Parts: sequence; C-alpha cells; structure tokens
Amino acid sequence: MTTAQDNDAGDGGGPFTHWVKSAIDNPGKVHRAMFYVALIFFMFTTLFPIYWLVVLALTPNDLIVNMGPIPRGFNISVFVEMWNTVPLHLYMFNSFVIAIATTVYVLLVSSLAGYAFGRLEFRGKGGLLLLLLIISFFPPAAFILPLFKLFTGNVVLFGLHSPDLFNTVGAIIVPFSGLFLPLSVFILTTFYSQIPDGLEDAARVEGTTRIGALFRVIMPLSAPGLSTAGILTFIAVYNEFFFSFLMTTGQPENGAPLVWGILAFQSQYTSLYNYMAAASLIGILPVALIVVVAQEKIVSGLTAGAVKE
Amino acid sequence: IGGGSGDKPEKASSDQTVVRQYAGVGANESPGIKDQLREALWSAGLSEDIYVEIVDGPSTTDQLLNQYRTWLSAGREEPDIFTMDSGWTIPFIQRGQVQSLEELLDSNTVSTVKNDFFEASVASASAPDGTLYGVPEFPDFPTIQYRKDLVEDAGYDTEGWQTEPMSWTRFAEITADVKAQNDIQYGYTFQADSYGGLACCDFNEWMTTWGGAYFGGTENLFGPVNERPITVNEGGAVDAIKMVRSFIHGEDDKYGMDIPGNIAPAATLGWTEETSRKPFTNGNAVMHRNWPYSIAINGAEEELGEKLGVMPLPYGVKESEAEYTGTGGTASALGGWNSVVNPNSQKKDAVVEVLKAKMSKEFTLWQFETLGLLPPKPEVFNSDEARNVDVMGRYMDALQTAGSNAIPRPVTTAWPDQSGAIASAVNKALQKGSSESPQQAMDKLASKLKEIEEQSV
Amino acid sequence: MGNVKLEHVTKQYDDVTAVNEMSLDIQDGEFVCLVGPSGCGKSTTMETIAGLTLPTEGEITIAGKDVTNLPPKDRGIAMVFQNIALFPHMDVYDNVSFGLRLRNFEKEEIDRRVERAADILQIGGLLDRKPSELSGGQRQRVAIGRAIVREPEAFLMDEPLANLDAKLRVHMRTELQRLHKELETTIIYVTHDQAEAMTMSDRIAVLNEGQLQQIAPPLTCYNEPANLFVAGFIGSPSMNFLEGEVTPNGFESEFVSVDFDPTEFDVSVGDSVTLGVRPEDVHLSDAAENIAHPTKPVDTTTDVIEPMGNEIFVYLTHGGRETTTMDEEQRKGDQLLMSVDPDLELSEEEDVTVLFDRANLHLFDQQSGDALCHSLVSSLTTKTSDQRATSEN
Amino acid sequence: MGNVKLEHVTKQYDDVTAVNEMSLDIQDGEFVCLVGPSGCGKSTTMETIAGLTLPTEGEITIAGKDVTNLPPKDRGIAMVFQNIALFPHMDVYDNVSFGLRLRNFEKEEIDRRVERAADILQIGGLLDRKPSELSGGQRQRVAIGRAIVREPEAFLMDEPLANLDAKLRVHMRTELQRLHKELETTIIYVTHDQAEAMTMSDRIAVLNEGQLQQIAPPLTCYNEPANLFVAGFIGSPSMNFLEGEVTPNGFESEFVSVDFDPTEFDVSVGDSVTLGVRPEDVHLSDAAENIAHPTKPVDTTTDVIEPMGNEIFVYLTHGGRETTTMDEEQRKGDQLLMSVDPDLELSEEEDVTVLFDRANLHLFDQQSGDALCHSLVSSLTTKTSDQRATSEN
Amino acid sequence: MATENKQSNGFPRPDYAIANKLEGLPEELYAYLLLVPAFFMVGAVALWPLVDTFTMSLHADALTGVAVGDFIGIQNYVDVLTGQRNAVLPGSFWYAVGLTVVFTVVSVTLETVVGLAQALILDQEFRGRAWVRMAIILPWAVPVVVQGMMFYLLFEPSIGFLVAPLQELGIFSSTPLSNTQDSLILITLTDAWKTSAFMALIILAGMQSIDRSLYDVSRVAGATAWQRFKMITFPLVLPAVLVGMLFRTLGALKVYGVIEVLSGCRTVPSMTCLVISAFRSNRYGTSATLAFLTALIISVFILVYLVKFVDSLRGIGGSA
Ligand SMILES: Nc1ncnc2c1ncn2[C@@H]1O[C@H](COP(=O)(O)OP(=O)(O)OP(=O)(O)O)[C@@H](O)[C@H]1O
Ligand SMILES: Nc1ncnc2c1ncn2[C@@H]1O[C@H](COP(=O)(O)OP(=O)(O)OP(=O)(O)O)[C@@H](O)[C@H]1O
Ligand SMILES: [Mg+2]
Ligand SMILES: [Mg+2]
Repeated sequence: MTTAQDNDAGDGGGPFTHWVKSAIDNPGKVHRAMFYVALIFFMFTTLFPIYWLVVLALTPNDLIVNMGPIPRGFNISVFVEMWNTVPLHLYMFNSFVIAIATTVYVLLVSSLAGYAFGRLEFRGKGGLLLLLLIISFFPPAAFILPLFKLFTGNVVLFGLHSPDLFNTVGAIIVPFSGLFLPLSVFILTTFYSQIPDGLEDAARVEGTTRIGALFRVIMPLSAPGLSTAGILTFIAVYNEFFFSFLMTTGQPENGAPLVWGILAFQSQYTSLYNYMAAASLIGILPVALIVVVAQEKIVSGLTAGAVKE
Repeated sequence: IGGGSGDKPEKASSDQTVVRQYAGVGANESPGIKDQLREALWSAGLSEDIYVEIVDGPSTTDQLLNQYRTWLSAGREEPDIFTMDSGWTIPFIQRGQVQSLEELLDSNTVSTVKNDFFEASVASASAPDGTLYGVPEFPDFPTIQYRKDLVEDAGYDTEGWQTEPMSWTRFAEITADVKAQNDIQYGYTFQADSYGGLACCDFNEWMTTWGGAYFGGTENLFGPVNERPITVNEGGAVDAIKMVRSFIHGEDDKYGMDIPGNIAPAATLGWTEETSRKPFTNGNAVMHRNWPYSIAINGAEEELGEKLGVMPLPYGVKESEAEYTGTGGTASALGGWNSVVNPNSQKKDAVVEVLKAKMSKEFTLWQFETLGLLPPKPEVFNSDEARNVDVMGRYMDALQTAGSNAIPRPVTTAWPDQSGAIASAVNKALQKGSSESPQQAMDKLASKLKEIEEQSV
Repeated sequence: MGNVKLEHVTKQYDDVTAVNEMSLDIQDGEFVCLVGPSGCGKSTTMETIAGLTLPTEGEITIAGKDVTNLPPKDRGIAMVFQNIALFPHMDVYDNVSFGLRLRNFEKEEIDRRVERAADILQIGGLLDRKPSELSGGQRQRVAIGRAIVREPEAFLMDEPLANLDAKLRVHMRTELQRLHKELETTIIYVTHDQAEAMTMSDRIAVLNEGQLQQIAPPLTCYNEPANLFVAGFIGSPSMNFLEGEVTPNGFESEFVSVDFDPTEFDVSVGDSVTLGVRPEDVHLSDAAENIAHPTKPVDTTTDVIEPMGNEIFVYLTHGGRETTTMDEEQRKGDQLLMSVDPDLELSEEEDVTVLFDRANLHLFDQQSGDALCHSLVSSLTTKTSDQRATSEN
Repeated sequence: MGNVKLEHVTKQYDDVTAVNEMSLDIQDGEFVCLVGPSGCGKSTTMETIAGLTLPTEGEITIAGKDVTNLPPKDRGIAMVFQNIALFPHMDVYDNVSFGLRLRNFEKEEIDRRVERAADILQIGGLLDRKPSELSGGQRQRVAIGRAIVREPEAFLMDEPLANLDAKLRVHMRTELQRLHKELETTIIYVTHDQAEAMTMSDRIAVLNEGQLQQIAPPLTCYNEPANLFVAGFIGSPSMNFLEGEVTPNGFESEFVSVDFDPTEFDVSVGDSVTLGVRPEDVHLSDAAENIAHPTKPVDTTTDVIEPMGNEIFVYLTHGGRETTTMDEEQRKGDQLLMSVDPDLELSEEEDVTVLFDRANLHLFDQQSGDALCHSLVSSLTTKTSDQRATSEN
Repeated sequence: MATENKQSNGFPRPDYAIANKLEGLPEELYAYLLLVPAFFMVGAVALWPLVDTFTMSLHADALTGVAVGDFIGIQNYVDVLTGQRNAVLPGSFWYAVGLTVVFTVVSVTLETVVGLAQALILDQEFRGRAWVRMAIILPWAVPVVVQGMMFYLLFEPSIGFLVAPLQELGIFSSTPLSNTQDSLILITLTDAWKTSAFMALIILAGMQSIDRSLYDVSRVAGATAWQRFKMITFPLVLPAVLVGMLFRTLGALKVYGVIEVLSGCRTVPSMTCLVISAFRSNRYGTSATLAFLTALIISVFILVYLVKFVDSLRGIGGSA
C-alpha cells in the first residue's frame, strides 16, 4: 500500500558529493567502517606534522639533516635544557595574560554587537557589518606605522595623548581586541540569531532587560558559539607575534609573548630547531588543555525542550 | 627549572646611567656573558657610572629591520644604540633617521674609525658623501671550508691554501676528485635559494671572481643611482651563472661552461646558510662556502675539529684581467654589523663613551675570543692575540685573505628592490629547466635593475 | 490598578494585519478570555500587551499607565506562552523561580512560592529535571508555574492548558480561578476550549481576522451572539444556520419555516436572513411537550449518529441526502445537527420530525452578518420565555 | 500490512520508567487513541514505535516486520510531533513536501499532494511563509500537513490538534477520519480531548504511569471502564465516586445507599467498594419518570452551579457543606456532580432530591481499583436495560 | 496587591541601572547603542591608521626622506594599475592579484571541505571524541612561525624526507620551495593543515546548535543520512560555514606569513607580499596604494559573502 519509494542513493552529484555522502552515511557496519577510515585519515593528516615537530625536538640540532620520519637520537633533555637559555614560562605567562584579557574583552563587546546584529532590526545592518570588517581588508603592514604611533603616545587628539603602551601587554591587547573583534561578532551574530525568540521574550516578560536576557538566556544557550569564538580568539592571540614584535623589545618583563620565546632560539644564521620545536610543543600544551576544557561547552541539544514550534 | 635569567640578576644601580643597546654584540647571550661584556667595557676604559644594557633583539635581520623602521619613524627615544646590519644601514642614513657621528664624536675618534677599521665596513656605515654614521662592530666575510683530511688523503697538498686562492677550475677538479674517491654525498655546498643572501653574497662573489660587477667598478657601489652603468649582463656575471650551472647540472649542461661539473646538489638552489652547513658539518660534503660563525661550529672538537680546512674563495679571472676595479681574483662578500646612535637618545654623552670603549682593541679582542665575532680593525685582526684564539685562530690567514678582498654589497635606495630582483633572476637562471640562456637571463635582469634605478631616485 | 486597555491597536506584518484596530477595556481583576479561530490574532494581541511586539498603531494602558513604549519588564505582567518557552539550561526549579530570583527575593520566599506552585501544578517531583526531560504536559505546567509564582498586575495566558489531559485541565482551571480570586489580578486568557472560556471568564472577547467581534459575558456570547461569526464560533458543536427570507408570515427557507410577525422584530419582509438554532435547541417533536413556543414540525431523516457518551449528536438531512460527512461547512443549508440525550434510541436513516423553540431562535442579516434578534417570541411574552438568556448576566 | 505490535515494551529513563511492559496489538487500518494523564508515557510510546528512542526492553513489529532495531526511516511511518518541530529554514511548502522530496517524487505529484493537504488544513495562503511567521495553530497544521502528504504504513499523531480552535478541530477530525478511510492506514493518535478520542477511534488505549490500563472501543471504556482509573479518566466531567461498603442489602455509604442483591454480582458482603456514577446519570427525582431502575432518592443541597451553555453542572453536597470549590479531588465522598438540561431552573443553596439509574451504576474494588460490575440491575434484566453500553460494540 | 517592585534590597548595581535605562529605547536606537563599544574599539584601531595610510597613498615615495614625498593625487594608483611599478615589486601587480585569487579560491575551498568533513566526524558520538576533537584543533594552536618551520624542514631538500619521493614521482621539482608552482601547492596544503581546524571548529559549533528534534522529524520522514545532511544540516550550518569562509577568505587574500617562512615573496608574490616589500624598500606611498588596492579587491569578495550571510541568517530562526 505504501507508495513511498525508498531511495537511499539520494540524488547524484560530483565526486565530492559522493564522498561526503558516503562519509556520513553509515546505516550499516560498512559505513561505520568508512567513518573510521575517514577519522583515521584526518587524525593522521592533522597529527603527522605535530609528530614531525616531536621528531624535530628529539633530534639533536646538528643531526637535523637528511631526516627520515623517525627521530635521529632521542634527546629528551632539550625540554629541560631550553629553559637555560630562555625563560619560556615567563613568555607563556605573558601570552596567557594577553590571551585571556583579549578573549574576555572581545567576547563581552562582541556579545553586545552580536546581539544587535543577530536579533535586532535596524537600518544599515549590512553596511555596519561591512564597516566592522574594513580593517581586516588591509594587510597589517599597511597601517603598522600609524598604529605604532597611535599606541606609543604619538598621536594627539583633542589635546589628549594617545596612551603609550610600548613594552606593555596592553600594546598587544588593545590592537588585538580591535583586530579580533570582527570574527567574534560574526560568529556570535550567527549563534545568537538562532536562539528562539520565545526564550528571550519569556525572560523579558519575567523582568529582565534585553541585556539581562542576553546574559542569562542567550549566552548560555549559545555556549558552542561562544566557546568557539573564545577558543579561536584565545589561540590566535596566544600565538600573536606581529604586534608584539613591534610593540615590545622582546623581554618577558616587557610583556613579550610566547613566540618571542620560541624565536629566541634563532639567530642571524643558526636556528636551534630542536629547541624551537620543543618550546613550541611546550607552548602548545596549555592551549590544548584550555581547548579541552572550553570545547566541553560545544555540546549539542542545548535548546532541546525549550519551545514548542 | 630556574631559567637562565635567575642566576645573576645584576641591575644598574640608581646612580648609573643606563645605555641601552639593541641587539648586536652580546645580544641573545646568557646574562653571565652580558655581565662579562660590561666588565670588558669597563676595563676598556668605560666609566663605571655607565651601565650598558644589552637588549636581545629578534633573531632574524628582517625582523630587526622592521622594528627599527617602525621605531625610528615614530621617533622613540630608546634604545640608545641600534645595531644594524651593514647591508641596510645606509637607507637609514639617507633618510636621516640615525645620528651623524661626525656631529657626536670628536674628530679624532672619527678619523680613527675611518682609517683604522676595515674600509668596506666603514663604507657600509657612511653616507655616500663619506659622512660617518656608524661604528663597525664586527665584519663578516665568507670563506670556503673544506675537509682537509679527505683532500689530503686524496693526494692534494693543502699547504698555502689559506693565503693563495686557487682557480675555480682547479677547485672543481679537486672537489670532483675527492668526492669520487670518498664516495661522499655532496661536493660543494653553498647558498643559492632565492633570497637576499644570493644577491648580496653568493652570486656577488662568483660574479666578482669572474671579473663581473653589478654596476661597474667599486666606485659605483653606493651610487649615484640611475647614473651608473648596469653591468650585470656582461661577461663576468654570465660566466658565473654558467659555472654554477655546471657545478650543479654537470659540464654537459646546455648553458654550462667547460669546467668539471656535478659537484653540487640541485638542492643548493633551495639552501640558505644553515641548510647548506648541516651536510658539511655532518661530514657529507667536501667543500662549503659560509660565514665565520660556521667555522666556529665546524672547527669545534666535537664536530670536524682539525679535519676542517679553510681557504679564500677561488677566482675565475685574475684581478689584473678584470675589467672593473675591485673585481677578479678571490672575493668575499662583506657582512657584519654597525653600531648607530638613536638621534632621539637622551643620553648621547654616555653613548659616546660606550662607542669609544667598543672600538678599543681590548674590547674587540674580547668579543673575538668570547663570542667569535671578528675584530673590525685589521690591526687587531692581524695581532698575535687574535691568532691565539681557539679554533678561529687556526684560520686567521684565510680570514685575512678574505677580509682584504671583501666586497660590500651595493647598498643604495634601490638595493632592497634590486636585491630581490637579482636573487630571483639568478635562482631562476640556475634552475635546470631554465628557459633562458644565462645571457638572456642577465640581459633581462639588467633591464630590470635599470628600471628599478629609474624609480629609485 | 490592573486594568488593561487597548485603544485602536493595530499590528501589521509585511502582508498581514494580525491585529486590526483592536480596542479592549479590561477592568482590574477581570478574567477575560480571548477566543477566535487559529491565526486570528490572539497571540499577537497578547504580545502587544506584554510589550514583546510594538503595535504599528494604537495605545496600550496597564494599571492606568500608558505602557505603549515601555519594555516588558516594566509592565508588571506575567505570561504563559503558547510555545511554552522554558529556559532549557535551567532545571524546573530555576525556571519557575526565574522571575523571583531576578527580583532578589529571599531564598525562603522563593522556596515557599515554588513549592506552592509545584503543588498546584503537580510537578513537585520534577523540580530538578531539565525541560528536555519532561513530557509535553509537564513542560506546559512548568510554564504556568513560572507565571503564577509572581504577583503581577496582570496575567497573560496563551493557551496554558492546551497540552493537559481533561482531568488535569479541570483541576488547573479551578486552581487558576482560585488564584484569580485570591490575588484579584487581571487575567487575559487565550483558549480554544469552549468549556474553559465559558466557565472561567467574566467576559469573552471573540476575535476574527484581527478584529474584535464581541466582548461580553460568556452566556451573552452564547445566547446573544453579536453576529453570525460569534454565533457560529461559540458553542460546540456549533449553531445550525439556515439561510432564507423574511416573509409576511415569518421566516421561510428551503428546509424549514418559522412563523412570527416580522413587524414585531427588527426585520422587514423580503430581507435575506439567516436563521440560527443551536443543536440542543432542536427537539424531537414527540419529546417536546414542555416547549413553550414550538415552531412547526419539520420532517427530516437521520444521517450520521455520533454518540459522545454524555450526549448524542444526530445529523439530520432534509431529503435523505446521501452523505457520510459531518463537516461543519456542509451543514449550512441542508443539514441540521441535533444533540439528544444519550438514552435516546435512534438509528441511522430513520425518519424523524423535529421542531424548535421560538424563544431560542436567532436571526442574522445575511449581508452584514449582524444579529437581528435572539428570540422569535413576540416581544410581549419575551420577558418570561427568554429568561434563560439573561439569567446569568 | 500496517499493523503495529508492541510486546512488553519498557522504556526506562534514569529514574523514571516512562513506559512499563506495554503490550499493544493494533490492527492494520485501525484508529487507536492513546489517552492518559500528562506524563503517563504516551509520547514515549510513540517515539519507541517511530524508532526515535530504543526501548529498554521489548519488541516492536510494524507490518509484520520486527523493527525493534530498525532506524526510523525504514519503519514506514509518518509522525506529527507533539513539539511540532518545523524546519525553520524552509517555508511551509517545503516543510510539507519534505517527505516527498526525500523520495524524489515528481514535481507535479508533490504540488498536487501539498495543495490537497493545504486545502484540508486551510493553509493554502501560507505556503510561502517561514514557520516563524505563523501563529501557533498554523504551525501545528503545517506539522500535520507534513505527515499527511505521505502514504506510510502507519501514522503517529501526538496531540495534533491541541492548538486548534474548536471549529477547526472538528473540521480536522472529519478530515483525518476521511483520510483514514481513504488510505486505510493505521493511525495511532494521542489526544487529551475526550470528544476526539470518543468520536474518532476504533479503540482507546488508556495509559497511566507507563502502564496500559484498558484498550477497548470508546463506549466500552466509557460504559464499562476496566478500573477506577479509567472510570475517572474517561468522561468529562468525570464520574462521581462514592466510597462505601457492600451490605446484604446492597451498597451503603455515608451519603447514599443503593439496594441490590450482592449475590447476583461479583461482590461479597463487607467488601470495601467504590460506587461510580456519571454526572449525567444523576437525575432530579421529579424528572425521573422514564428511569427504569431508579434508586432510592437522596436529599442534597445545590452548591456551585456552572452553566455551560448546552448543559448545566450542578454540584450537590450532602449536608449543605460550605464549599466554593469544584475541584475534582474533593468531590470524592461528600460531593456529587450532576449534569442537567440547560433549561432547568436551579439556584444555589436549593434543596433537591436526586436519584440514580441502577442500570448505570458501577462498582469498583477499593483495594485494586478493578471494576466489579457496570450495572446494578439484576442480571436477569440486564440484557435490555444495559443496552446502551453495548449498542455500539 | 502587586508586590513585585519593592524587593530590590540595597542599591541597584550600576550595570543593572544602565541596562534599565537603555531598556526603554526604541529597538533601532538600542541596536546602535550596543554597537558603540565594538565600533569604538575597531575605530580606535582602524580609523586613524587607515586615514593616515590613505593620505600616504596620495603622496610620492621618498626613498631618502623620513616619510613620503610630494602630494601627487592618484598617480600612485594609476602607476600601480598600469604596471609601471612592477619593476620595484617582487612580482607584477596583476600577476600577484591572480596568484592570490587562485590561492584563495583553492585553499578556502579545500579548507571548507576538510573542515566540514572534520566537523561531520566530530558531530558523531564515539568514544574518545573529546581527544579527537582536541587533536583536530591542535594545528590551529601552532604559531605561524613554527608552522612555517615545520613545513620548511619537511620540504627542504637536505632535511625533509618528502622531497625526494615526491620528486621521483614527478610531482615536485628538486627544490619545491624555490619553484612557484610547487611552492603554491605546498603553501596551500600548509595553510589548509592549520586553518581547516578553524573551519572545523566553527562548523562543528554550528552543527551542535541545530535543534536535534529536527533530525528526529527528518528521520521519521525517511531521510537518509545524506539527505539529512543536504536538507537539514547544511542549510542550518550555512551561516556558520559562511562566517568561516568569510574570515578564511579574508586571511587567504592577505596571505603572507607562510609564504615568507616557506618560500619567500619572490617565489610566490601574493598581494600582501607586494605591500610589504614596497614597505621594506621604504616606498611608503606605493605600499599604501597597494594596501588600498588590496583592500578594494578584498571588499569585492567580501560583499558577496556578506549578502549571502545576512540572507542565510534570515533563513533560520531568530529575528535577523
Ligand atoms: N529524557 C527524559 N529523561 C527523563 N525522563 C523523561 C525524559 N523524557 C520523558 N521523561 C519522563 O517520562 C514520562 C513520560 O513522558 P511522555 O513524554 O511519554 O509523557 P506523555 O504521556 O506524552 O505526557 P504529555 O501528555 O504531558 O505529553 C514523564 O514522566 C516524563 O517526565
Ligand atoms: N512574524 C510574522 N510575520 C508575518 N505574519 C505573522 C507573523 N506572526 C504572526 N503572523 C500572522 O498573524 C496572524 C495572527 O497570528 P497570531 O499568532 O496572533 O494568531 P493566534 O490567534 O494566536 O492563532 P493561534 O490560535 O493559531 O495561535 C496569523 O495569520 C499569522 O500568520
Ligand atoms: Mg497563538
Ligand atoms: Mg507527550
């Protein structure tokens, strides 16, 4: 009696179409197996270069030549020795401070903007979104000179000197807050706009302000988006080098971040690749931990059971 | 894990004047070395009221250049002393962003610099009109390092190699022979990646030894831009390309020259200093062209030690046969660093004292002994003290030969662009599949250099 | 203080006028039901009162204060949403106490109120569950709880009992009424359940296509519907409509004729009118001894018979037309629905004679749909026989 | 082929047994309503049938095939979800045609079916709206449309009409029944509306706390409830329960006594039993001439009077107890609800005498709640007088 | 009777007070107000510098001066667009534009596909998912300099072991990092390695935000996994995908870091390479002009995205 023809094959498409289709289509064991093949493939491609970094760290610097895929030698002591030259922990601490301050600030400000863009109707929305991005259109080199002047107190506006942030963490936090804001605004705009209106309505009727609803309802329910914006901003800032290398003279006490520490193993001609690799690995570790913690928030079904519609 | 900064947190006391030197001698060294450096300056006559703080700079010269450009454009007061690569000091001078030393130092000191320091180094720190803007900290000139043990086993006598440059043909023969005899992976390793080093140095050297030049004689090195001849498409330069093509692709190469070939791997076209050094250090090459820093590494006991030999670069044509002044014979590109003064510094008096101390024989010897940085004055260079220095001391003759045949790069306002154009043109001309003959490639390069000259006045 | 007043409120969406020139004046402490077909603008009206959408035109006053441009939180209202809208990241306790926590109530006071609401709503055991772990009805009750723990100027409830079973619904009705009495708070209530609207409200507001049709006490709406729409909408199953004409003798249609003197009513001979009669006012002629003003009997045939337990719906056709449907739409004209006692024994395709009580007949203008009169008993005798219609007002 | 069979299906959540050992055997083409109080496991049962949750235990067969472990798409079912769940990014047309597009139907066929569904659902004008631009009832209709355009083995509908107004609901009922007849598809239907359950279903399954209480044709459930729970749940307002004891003379409680011969029924003297009588089976003694087996009259006082339009609910108390509530819970024991004709004139606090028809009285075991008998007319005469209860089976 | 408004014990918090004040504003004004902090920040970082840079672009290069030379109007733009400045750039302007666009299209496509596939994998339930997720994000945590170092050493002929086999297969030349075509491929792969994680993370978050009951509905409606992806997942994550693509496109059009570390600007002259190399030769006017031209080209790309993005938001839920 049923006329519904089952058509598992779906409609055709290019090779990619077929590929994705099969990668996610796992009704049976065959597909499960394909899923694991894809999983292993991606694990291999993403982790292999990291493994290569480990190989580089473990191989004594002068043996880094004609390498094979396994370490030549097993010089685990680099992880200790490198501290003799470079106080990596201090650089990491700076990076942490910078990254956390920037991330918190960016999330806060972009939440307000994301709310406005994602949930309110106003004229000029598209234009303002474009304007927000405008700075991202320019290669940083294009405005580095004026920006440097601005943040070293060389610009006078209405009789006020711009702040001199040279050799402070602020010199990275401030411009990076500006540069990374657009990404977060866009991510949060997307996520905030998807929270059912009904929930905000309910919160507002219960007596919150719109801002209150943003913090109490919309943000918790956008946890995946919020933590993604957070992770992306945090990591990008943690690894930032472009500004820090102009805005500081590079000492940990002057707010120089991690990459300075890694690059300290490089000099005019020589690069202590093994130390650099080891320092990178150490530097990545805390980020990995943060990511593990933050991505706990990337869970599905946060709005399940919320509205009937 | 304590960290190196913990063991001696010596700081300037409140009544001392702190002079900050950015990068350069002593930078990126441990705090202990920095203390020694201060002691060395003090014992070289610097007032104990002056405390020199060495600030570590970024490791690569490009990054340093970017910082200086930004800082000096914004008129920062610190640091007081900038250490600048001899390859890009002049543009800062021309833009008036660094302090003229003739205004700062007494005339005596100025003439000491002009007369007693390596001439080419001084030129790299002076305006085209000869005004002095910087004090050379240390010079750099590449040499050929070789496996003395293998070469001698193969039956060659290396006596006199340090002072007597050989011809490229002989060099190629020996390399090919030793390589064959020892079944070693590489013969001659050098740097031919498409990067600044190829233009300023490796190619410049080959070209010069074949009697070629970018802009004619040495008198045109620093200008006047757009009014000097472009000579890169003449014989010497083309011969240089042909020679290196043979080295890499064999004597049968369609664009090669009649010289023993196949002594260099094609990989050199992607190599810079470190990548080319590694195989040599690891014993996989016979010959290697590099800066003195690598002599210190390779000559160390745990590496090649006494097996290392050093000689000046071979020549293509004799000096006498060369058309342009300062070409032909052996040649070594000049590198090195200069101290220049921040015109906005608030401590110029103290800076003067520091510069003087850094110029002293005592201090330059200290930096040679402790840090392996060559003395900037021939007098010190040739002194017995210098010869007694471990490792480097063994190769003073070769370094001396190289030093007295050093050719500076032609730094003008046009150079940053020209350098890039040269590097990529030469690298391309050396590629196996190059579609142009060396002559065509150099003609093209010449017209490009000309165009750049035109747009750089 | 809690009076709610809408003046000429209009809400226009791109291409729809959801609410059209709505004026309502709801007294403090009144319980008003909004009813109307799906999509007629009930929820939109509620949202404009709550301040969740701004009306395109018109003014809204709550407790004597013009709130047209005030944000929801300053309007002193609590609302149960049609789409429930629980906070999915909070457990039931937190959902219910949300408004109280916002207002910094003491912990004990919150506990007390939540507990009480949970008792009323029978969700005591669910307080630490997340909304996703609740059944549909349980969610709805939590949503009610969130509103009733508060003490606002006015409650807005948009179909708060739609997902509850009959028994619970009756219970909730009682509780809401008790609450209403206790707090004396204005309640505006949307429901699709006629019984709810009838039993709970002081007045019913009937909406259609964004326009207010009638606002009156429940029995007035039932017995004296202002127009055809209200007559057809209120009452389930709905009123029978017979289209016809006013003749000098009364009303005449294809199917039935009713004798009355047109001059005594607000009609003139020749008018196209619709006669309305409720299913329970259709009587079998043999069981009609205690009808005061019987009309002439009509011969019909039973069609579908729907036993409902406590009553039986009988579909009567004029000429034994072959039909198997009980669709409302098709009842117009040639089908008549009668509701009879469950004890009555009737079978399909049986010929029966029915008659109406003239006291319970309605006449409507066919053009405008407006009601002309709600009883066809001569005005001289109306007072006594039409007593039912007014007994409750 | 579309029969649906559940065998000992249990669904256990962390701390709740949502469905407990449920066995159901639904015939091909049957229309079964699931009813039960909120949270009793109706939706969970539907979900296990659909394959959206795997039962903790038990087996499910659809169309003769064991589908316990099959994914939903292979079960050949269409479902209307209680939480509606429209695709927010698709307009109404795309939502409705979703299942068809999945199966690569021809464009014309899709258009035809969508159009037809839109007609039935009266959403023809909304086809290009996004769900966010619809009213609650409109959304629900779209959700129904999404199911009915398909031709599955079985329809599962979870309160599909909850948000529709009475009139539309009646219309939809008819349409669903027509559809059912046309397609002869099995329909499993959750509803809280008694009228819906009564009129639409072939059988009603009554659930409580995850357990099946009774599955039987509607009137059987109404007239012969299997136990106290079903008796109280089916029928609105619900049955009056009077707790008492079996005496040699019949039934005796604080309030009423009913004479019968215990030996003729399945009870023994001294048993604690509950007497059940539906509100419409409580008669005023002066209007009781046509009752075949009247009981002894009981003196009562009217308390609250609730006029419903087509009937009046009268709350009677035993001793003129002061009470203002009409809560179901409190009716047990000393309050009696009577439903009377709307024409009847009664006022509050009036003394009235009522009596029951013994043919329509139910006795339940107080302990187990099981029904003992559904008529207290001696079995010799049962056949004729209890005819109502069986007339429809 | 209405006792609700009296409870706030003690003083209101100032932030609450501000929020309360703003609450009454009309929606449009409110929106603008919420945007103030963001635009203040962006304005502070961008406004003055860009105006300054723009002014620079209207002035001649001054190779011996501190800043720029005479005001010459749009001459710089004319010169650059007509190729008259090509000699002093590492590559000709339009060549750089073409190369950058090719790189952008290929790398963004690759990253999106890989990111989407990774997100789809991470969206499944399986044991150890948290670790896999971390592993997939890991490349994003590698600083560009280190990333450059890793791949440089991998493809450097005397060090890495990948060159020889790839060369023998005829895929690469002996010095891939000095060969424009080879380098472009390597840079694309390197870039994809790092930034696929970025895409994957954004898309994953988008996927996880999809109301699971929509999947229930579609499963019951008979959708296969592929159909669910095509008809539910994809349209609903589209805004997230677009955000990811938008920012990757922005990044890719400005690609520089990897090129610098891996093969150098001469080999692969991207648009930003031109800007930076002009800047390095102290041609500030030319550099500023190139930057504005780059921005102009980028804005064309971005406009397309923005239109799509705003559109896609409108498609799903919310009020946007
Ligand atoms: N995910 C869950 N976790 C825990 N308990 C649950 C979950 N889902 C449902 N329940 C519980 O299971 C029981 C049955 O739920 P179900 O949704 O089947 O009820 P229902 O009969 O459909 O009720 P309603 O008429 O209110 O929709 C309820 O008590 C509910 O609280
Ligand atoms: N955002 C919107 N855009 C366009 N039209 C809308 C929007 N919201 C509601 N409507 C339309 O406005 C009308 C009124 O909707 P409303 O929700 O008030 O109806 P309702 O009376 O609550 O109906 P129901 O009983 O079905 O819930 C409907 O026709 C609906 O389609
Ligand atoms: Mg509504
Ligand atoms: Mg349910």
